[in-house]
Amino acid sequence: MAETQMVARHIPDRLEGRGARLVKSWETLLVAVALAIFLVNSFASPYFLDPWNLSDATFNFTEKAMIAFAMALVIISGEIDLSVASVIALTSTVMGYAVQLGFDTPALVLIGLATGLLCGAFNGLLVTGLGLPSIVVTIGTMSLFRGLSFVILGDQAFTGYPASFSWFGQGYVWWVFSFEFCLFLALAILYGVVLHKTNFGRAVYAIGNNQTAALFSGVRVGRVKFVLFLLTGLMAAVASICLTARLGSTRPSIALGWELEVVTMVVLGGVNILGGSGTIPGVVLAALIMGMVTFGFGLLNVPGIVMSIFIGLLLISVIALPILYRRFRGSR
Amino acid sequence: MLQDTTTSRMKPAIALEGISKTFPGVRALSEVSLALYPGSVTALVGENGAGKSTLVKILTGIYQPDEGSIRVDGAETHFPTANAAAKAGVTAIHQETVLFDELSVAENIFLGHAPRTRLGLIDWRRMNADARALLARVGADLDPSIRLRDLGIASKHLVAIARALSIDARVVIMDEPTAALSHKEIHELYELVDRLKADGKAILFISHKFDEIFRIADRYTVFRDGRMVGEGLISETTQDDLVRLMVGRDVGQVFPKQDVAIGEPVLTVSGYRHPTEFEDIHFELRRGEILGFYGLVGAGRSEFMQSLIGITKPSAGAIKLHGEIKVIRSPAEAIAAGIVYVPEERGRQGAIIGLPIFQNVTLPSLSRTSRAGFLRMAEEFALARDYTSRLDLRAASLDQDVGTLSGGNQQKVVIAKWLATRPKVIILDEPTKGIDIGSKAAVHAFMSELAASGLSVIMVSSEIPEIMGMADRVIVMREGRIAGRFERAELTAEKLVRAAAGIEEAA
Amino acid sequence: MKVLLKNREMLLVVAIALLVALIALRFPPFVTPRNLANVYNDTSILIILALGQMAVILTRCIDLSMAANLALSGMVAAMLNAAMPGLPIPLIILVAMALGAVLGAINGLLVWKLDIPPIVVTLGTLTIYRGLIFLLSGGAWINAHQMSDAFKALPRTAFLGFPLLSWLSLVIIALMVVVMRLTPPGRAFFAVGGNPHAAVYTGIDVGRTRFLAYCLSGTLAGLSGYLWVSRYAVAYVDIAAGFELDIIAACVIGGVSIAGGIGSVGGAVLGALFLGVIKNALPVVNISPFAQMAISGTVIIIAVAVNARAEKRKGRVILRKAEAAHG
Amino acid sequence: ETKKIALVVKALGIGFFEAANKGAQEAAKELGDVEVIYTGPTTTTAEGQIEVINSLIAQKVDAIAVSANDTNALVPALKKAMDRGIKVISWDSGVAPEGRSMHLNPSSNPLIGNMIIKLAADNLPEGGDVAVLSATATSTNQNTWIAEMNKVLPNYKGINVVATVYGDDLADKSYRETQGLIQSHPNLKAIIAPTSVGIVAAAQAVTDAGKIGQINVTGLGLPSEMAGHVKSGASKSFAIWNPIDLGYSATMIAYDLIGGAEAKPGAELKMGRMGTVKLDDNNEGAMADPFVYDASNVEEFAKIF
Ligand SMILES: Nc1ncnc2c1ncn2[C@@H]1O[C@H](COP(=O)(O)OP(=O)(O)OP(=O)(O)O)[C@@H](O)[C@H]1O
Ligand SMILES: Nc1ncnc2c1ncn2[C@@H]1O[C@H](COP(=O)(O)OP(=O)(O)OP(=O)(O)O)[C@@H](O)[C@H]1O
Ligand SMILES: [Mg+2]
Ligand SMILES: [Mg+2]
Repeated sequence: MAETQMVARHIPDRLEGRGARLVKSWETLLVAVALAIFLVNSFASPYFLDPWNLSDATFNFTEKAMIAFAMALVIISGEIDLSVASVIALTSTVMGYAVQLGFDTPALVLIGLATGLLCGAFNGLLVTGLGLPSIVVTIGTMSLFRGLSFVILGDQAFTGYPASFSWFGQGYVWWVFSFEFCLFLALAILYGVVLHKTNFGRAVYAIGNNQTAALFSGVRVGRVKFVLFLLTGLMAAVASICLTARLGSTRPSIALGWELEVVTMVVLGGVNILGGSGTIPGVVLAALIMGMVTFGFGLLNVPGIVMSIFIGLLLISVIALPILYRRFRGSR
Repeated sequence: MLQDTTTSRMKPAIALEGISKTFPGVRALSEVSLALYPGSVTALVGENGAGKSTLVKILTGIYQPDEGSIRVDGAETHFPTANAAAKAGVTAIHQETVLFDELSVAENIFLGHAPRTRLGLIDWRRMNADARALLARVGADLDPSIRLRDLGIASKHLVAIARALSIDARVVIMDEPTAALSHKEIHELYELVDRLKADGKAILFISHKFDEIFRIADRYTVFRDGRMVGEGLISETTQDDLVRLMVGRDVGQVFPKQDVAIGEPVLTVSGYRHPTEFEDIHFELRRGEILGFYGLVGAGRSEFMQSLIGITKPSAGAIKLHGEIKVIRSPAEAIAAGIVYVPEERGRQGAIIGLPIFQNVTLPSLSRTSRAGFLRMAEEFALARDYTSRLDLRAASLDQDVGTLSGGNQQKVVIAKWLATRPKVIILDEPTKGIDIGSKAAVHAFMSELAASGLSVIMVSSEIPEIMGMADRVIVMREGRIAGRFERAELTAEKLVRAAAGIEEAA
Repeated sequence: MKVLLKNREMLLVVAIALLVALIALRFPPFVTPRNLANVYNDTSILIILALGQMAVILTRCIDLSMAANLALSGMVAAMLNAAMPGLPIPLIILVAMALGAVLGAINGLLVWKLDIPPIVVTLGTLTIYRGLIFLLSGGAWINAHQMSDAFKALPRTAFLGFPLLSWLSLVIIALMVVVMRLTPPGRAFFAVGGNPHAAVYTGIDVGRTRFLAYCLSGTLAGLSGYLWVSRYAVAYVDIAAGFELDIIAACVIGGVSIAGGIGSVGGAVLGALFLGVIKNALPVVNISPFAQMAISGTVIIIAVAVNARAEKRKGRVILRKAEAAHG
Repeated sequence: ETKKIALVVKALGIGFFEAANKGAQEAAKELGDVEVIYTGPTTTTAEGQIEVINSLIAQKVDAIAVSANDTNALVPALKKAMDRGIKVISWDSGVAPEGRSMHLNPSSNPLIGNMIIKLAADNLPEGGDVAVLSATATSTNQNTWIAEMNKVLPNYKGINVVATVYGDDLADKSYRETQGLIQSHPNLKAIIAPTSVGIVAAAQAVTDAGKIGQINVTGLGLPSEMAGHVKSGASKSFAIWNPIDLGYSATMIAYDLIGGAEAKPGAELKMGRMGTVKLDDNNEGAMADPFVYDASNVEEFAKIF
């Protein structure tokens, strides 16, 4: 009876085709920026287009990008983890300590990953268990984790990592493709699938857009967030293994200031810092862009701080551009 | 002197001409004209998403129209900000309460136009005194210096009304002002409207409740799909005429309750209590039954319902589902057990603004549309299409952000989301709050069908006609306790009101 | 007592008093009035900066570029002084404040006009402002001997027994109390952060209010730039690097809610003092310098946890009986 | 064709290294066919230096002369450089032997260790408490000098080293650490800061605390930065080698290696106007003795570096 009033109006699934959506997407903008930088670099320095040089250059971003993947998920869920660089330091310190006790490579890796997970769990507990704002919690643990590493190491350094360990930071899988770069690619695909193709990824978006409604909808908000913090801890540990292996030594000041670079990478990749949106391809592109910028400037011997001006400008302008464009179009 | 009720000879206090407003993908208003007259109440009615609130926002300087003009006393003006509108004497009580939890009541009333000392600094003492006077005018006995967050929802609404009156206005707009108020407060509001009218204010009154429109309005204007489709004097129209104008067709029975054979007990709740929110709650819900929960706003119904799905933790009590004891610690477990809750606060608890419609609908059902934890978009679209079309959703596409829908259409998405989980027990908390009459009928019909198909329904409602029309049985709550139980046969409005307000049965 | 502990400011006062008492047990000279005055003086710059940051955080924004702004303004002040030693100091201070205000205004404009999230804007300008110092100075340091005596003397000059730096911070605290409590923009900071959506309906321009907050924080950062450079008698690219986190930590410890809308001048000042006491006390009580960082981290976490407990709203009381028990 | 020699410093913008660059440029002019690339990270981190070294490898420079932020961390990167035919030496702050062909110490470490404690002791005939203000806890050269100083400490009767604190080569942190020292050690007679940043900050803190005459600040500093403090009496004397000479010598040695000289124990490498340097068993050599500055000569050198 009432059925008659409910004549279904047809609602199409989507208004725009896949192509139209792709053209308008953030990633397209990033691809354009990346291509431009690639071209400029190729013209600016004769050394740029050399496979080995490019391969060396990947080390400028691979470790940071690994963390950026997990960080992207955390930021999409509406939280942030500023302690990642300090987790690197603490993980590296604990591994260095384990070396002194005579552990070998496989054990070192396990110990490293476990330390990262513990740090992540600590952040996760404070954020989800006690309900504290993550930005503040991780500012605190940022000091705490690196501080612990200072307590353990003081003015010393841990060295003497086993030769096999150095493969993680210096080894090559095939030709110019280093272990780190291959790991970076593998993780990019893994995180891309997790975020875009699984229920877990959908839950991350739902939480980032409306945490309360997600909870009411049966998303286990606390558990998902906890897992996300575990993941950043874990990825920081992976990055720490690579970095430690690359440097062959541990100082408490290792990876100082990386947290802001990682966040910059994520945001440049189009992840909304307020949560709710963003993609892994965007983060991958941002990592490539930042790597190419630092390498290109490096070839011209431009001081790092001048590169950072450029990254800063790039960050603001890449975000401002679509806004300005929309406004410009809207005004006519 | 006699009050002049025929406004035709008077000059409008404010007049809108040819106003259009387009949002991305939606033409909210097209070439709308409206005039408000001093000393007269104009009711604005229309389905959800007809553009009523958009018009209010244009009148108060929050949105800018794309086309058209606003004339105040015949002179063309425009309102670039809310301040400009206030200066021109336009004030509004908005549909959402837009207040500041952390600020004091007085400041909430005077923020932006606080009394100043000679040095130009804020004069707190005068502000508090003035606030007290205004609160008295709207019948709220509140201390102006307490923080707003310590107030109940109804009191907050009274503060919003006081704020609107703090501006010396000639035009007063009220967008569904009674939605959050209880019986007594609603009547005080009617009196206030009468007084404002007597003071010569031009009033625009938006409501989905026809009884109140016919109680206080002099004129009416009807919107449909962003257009003005009719206006005139209330005294010359009927409810049926208005409804027909609104939806462009006849609406059948508003409360189409089917007779359903009530089956075995499905859900048994016993000894539920919480230290501060509710206590001693027990009842049984049977198959095919619609159990109404009536009470005044703030009676604790929502809190109790949320404890059933594991949001608030009860300190004691047990649930039996089909005779088996179930422990539910989270909404996820509730959904798995087949108990779902359609929340009352749509914006905060229901819709996930920022996600597309189809993802909203499938969120609690992902385990069904996915395989081994991997999403399958085609299944998701199919599920979303199925349930949204049953509720007659109006949207441009299923890929559209729910945030771009009108309130009523958002509510449909939220209901679709819960139905898609194929629950055994569905708890609907104020399912038709702020929904237009057409959609309301659809929701009621659907509820009735759900019961007929063997579902058990709990319906929380503060509207007596809805409770009387739909419920097989009614439980009345007051201050966190059950204050009365009624079978359908013995229901009267008076009994409900007495139980809810705690008035003893006249001996 | 219970009432006292409910008030966040009182809680902090008690915590600071306990902390000082604890330090006094190990090192009595710490509590001499002279030394406490020194600790205050040493914390003055942090207090000034925390007040600026508080205004910004209240509006639901954040200013990560404050320390970079300080460094740039300080460098410009020092370079001006080195180039033209005759320039009157008040003029230099004005220039530093004006430059700080401009840098703050840039943040504010980007947030206001382009709607870029504040954390992104200030993350970007943080690196840009630091880079500008490098471009401006070529990386060179300005050392004590290049600065005029008057330039270095101002914050140290004693007035009624206390250095001008301390007095200046007191004046700024007083001004901020007036601004935050008694002026419309001050109240607007609370409103915009508390409920930006509602602020629009109230006729408050959310963007402009945020812009004002950034200008305020920028001006205070500029002032602090001069103070820092003259007090430590050196200017180089990296001064106050990482200090932005100390500033935010001070606010957080002082109960300024990172979600906006909640906070007070007293809280921010006490939060800064709490950090100041710890920073000054650790070296004197002979705690290994390597433990300092871990301790400040722990303090921040505990402070947030305590503040969150205080902020956590008790559920609405519906039951009559329960209400009576609570009242 | 011109040879490219990269002078990699701990961080750009530090006066000491800017002066070293002057020396390197002087050497380049003298040699004629050398281009000096003066570079470094902007903060004193090993990771920053590695990025810089990677881009130098990519540019195929002929030699890298580095003052390291970390003894060990640079080794893999520098090894790679050597593998690709680049000559690598370290100077000022050294790299572990596997990562370089030789290391040029500005002076011999034992001499410096002795010098800094002697400067303090000479002004304390009756002995007394002294404290050390170092740079970062990880700086190689600081730690070596302090260790050398502690070795010869027994020779100086009555001198007690009561504390070692770290100012991280940050002016403000050094300042605050000095304040802490002054408070916690009321009998402090001297502060030894073997770092150009620390010594200035310490002198400033002593001045501000009104302790001129009671506490003598000494250590290693640049005349231009310390002139004022010597004049005020906060520092009676301090020492430093000439950074211009150091940069000059590093460049000359790198050039010598490019030209085919071999760095092995006992070898003598040419340093232009500075003569030659003889390598020890670790392939390390010392340039010259540190030079002491006091009220009598500081003004004159302040004009130079
Ligand atoms: N900010 C906005 N962005 C995009 N679309 C909007 C926005 N505000 C309103 N709309 C759209 O404009 C139309 C009119 O909405 P409006 O809120 O005015 O309806 P209403 O008549 O008040 O409905 P209700 O009775 O449900 O409150 C709807 O289709 C709505 O989706
Ligand atoms: N002081 C308050 N501050 C904010 N929200 C409030 C307050 N009081 C009540 N509310 C909101 O109003 C709603 C009604 O409260 P409650 O659930 O206790 O009563 P109810 O009987 O369910 O009332 P309703 O008729 O609105 O469903 C709740 O959703 C609650 O979030
Ligand atoms: Mg509306
Ligand atoms: Mg309710």
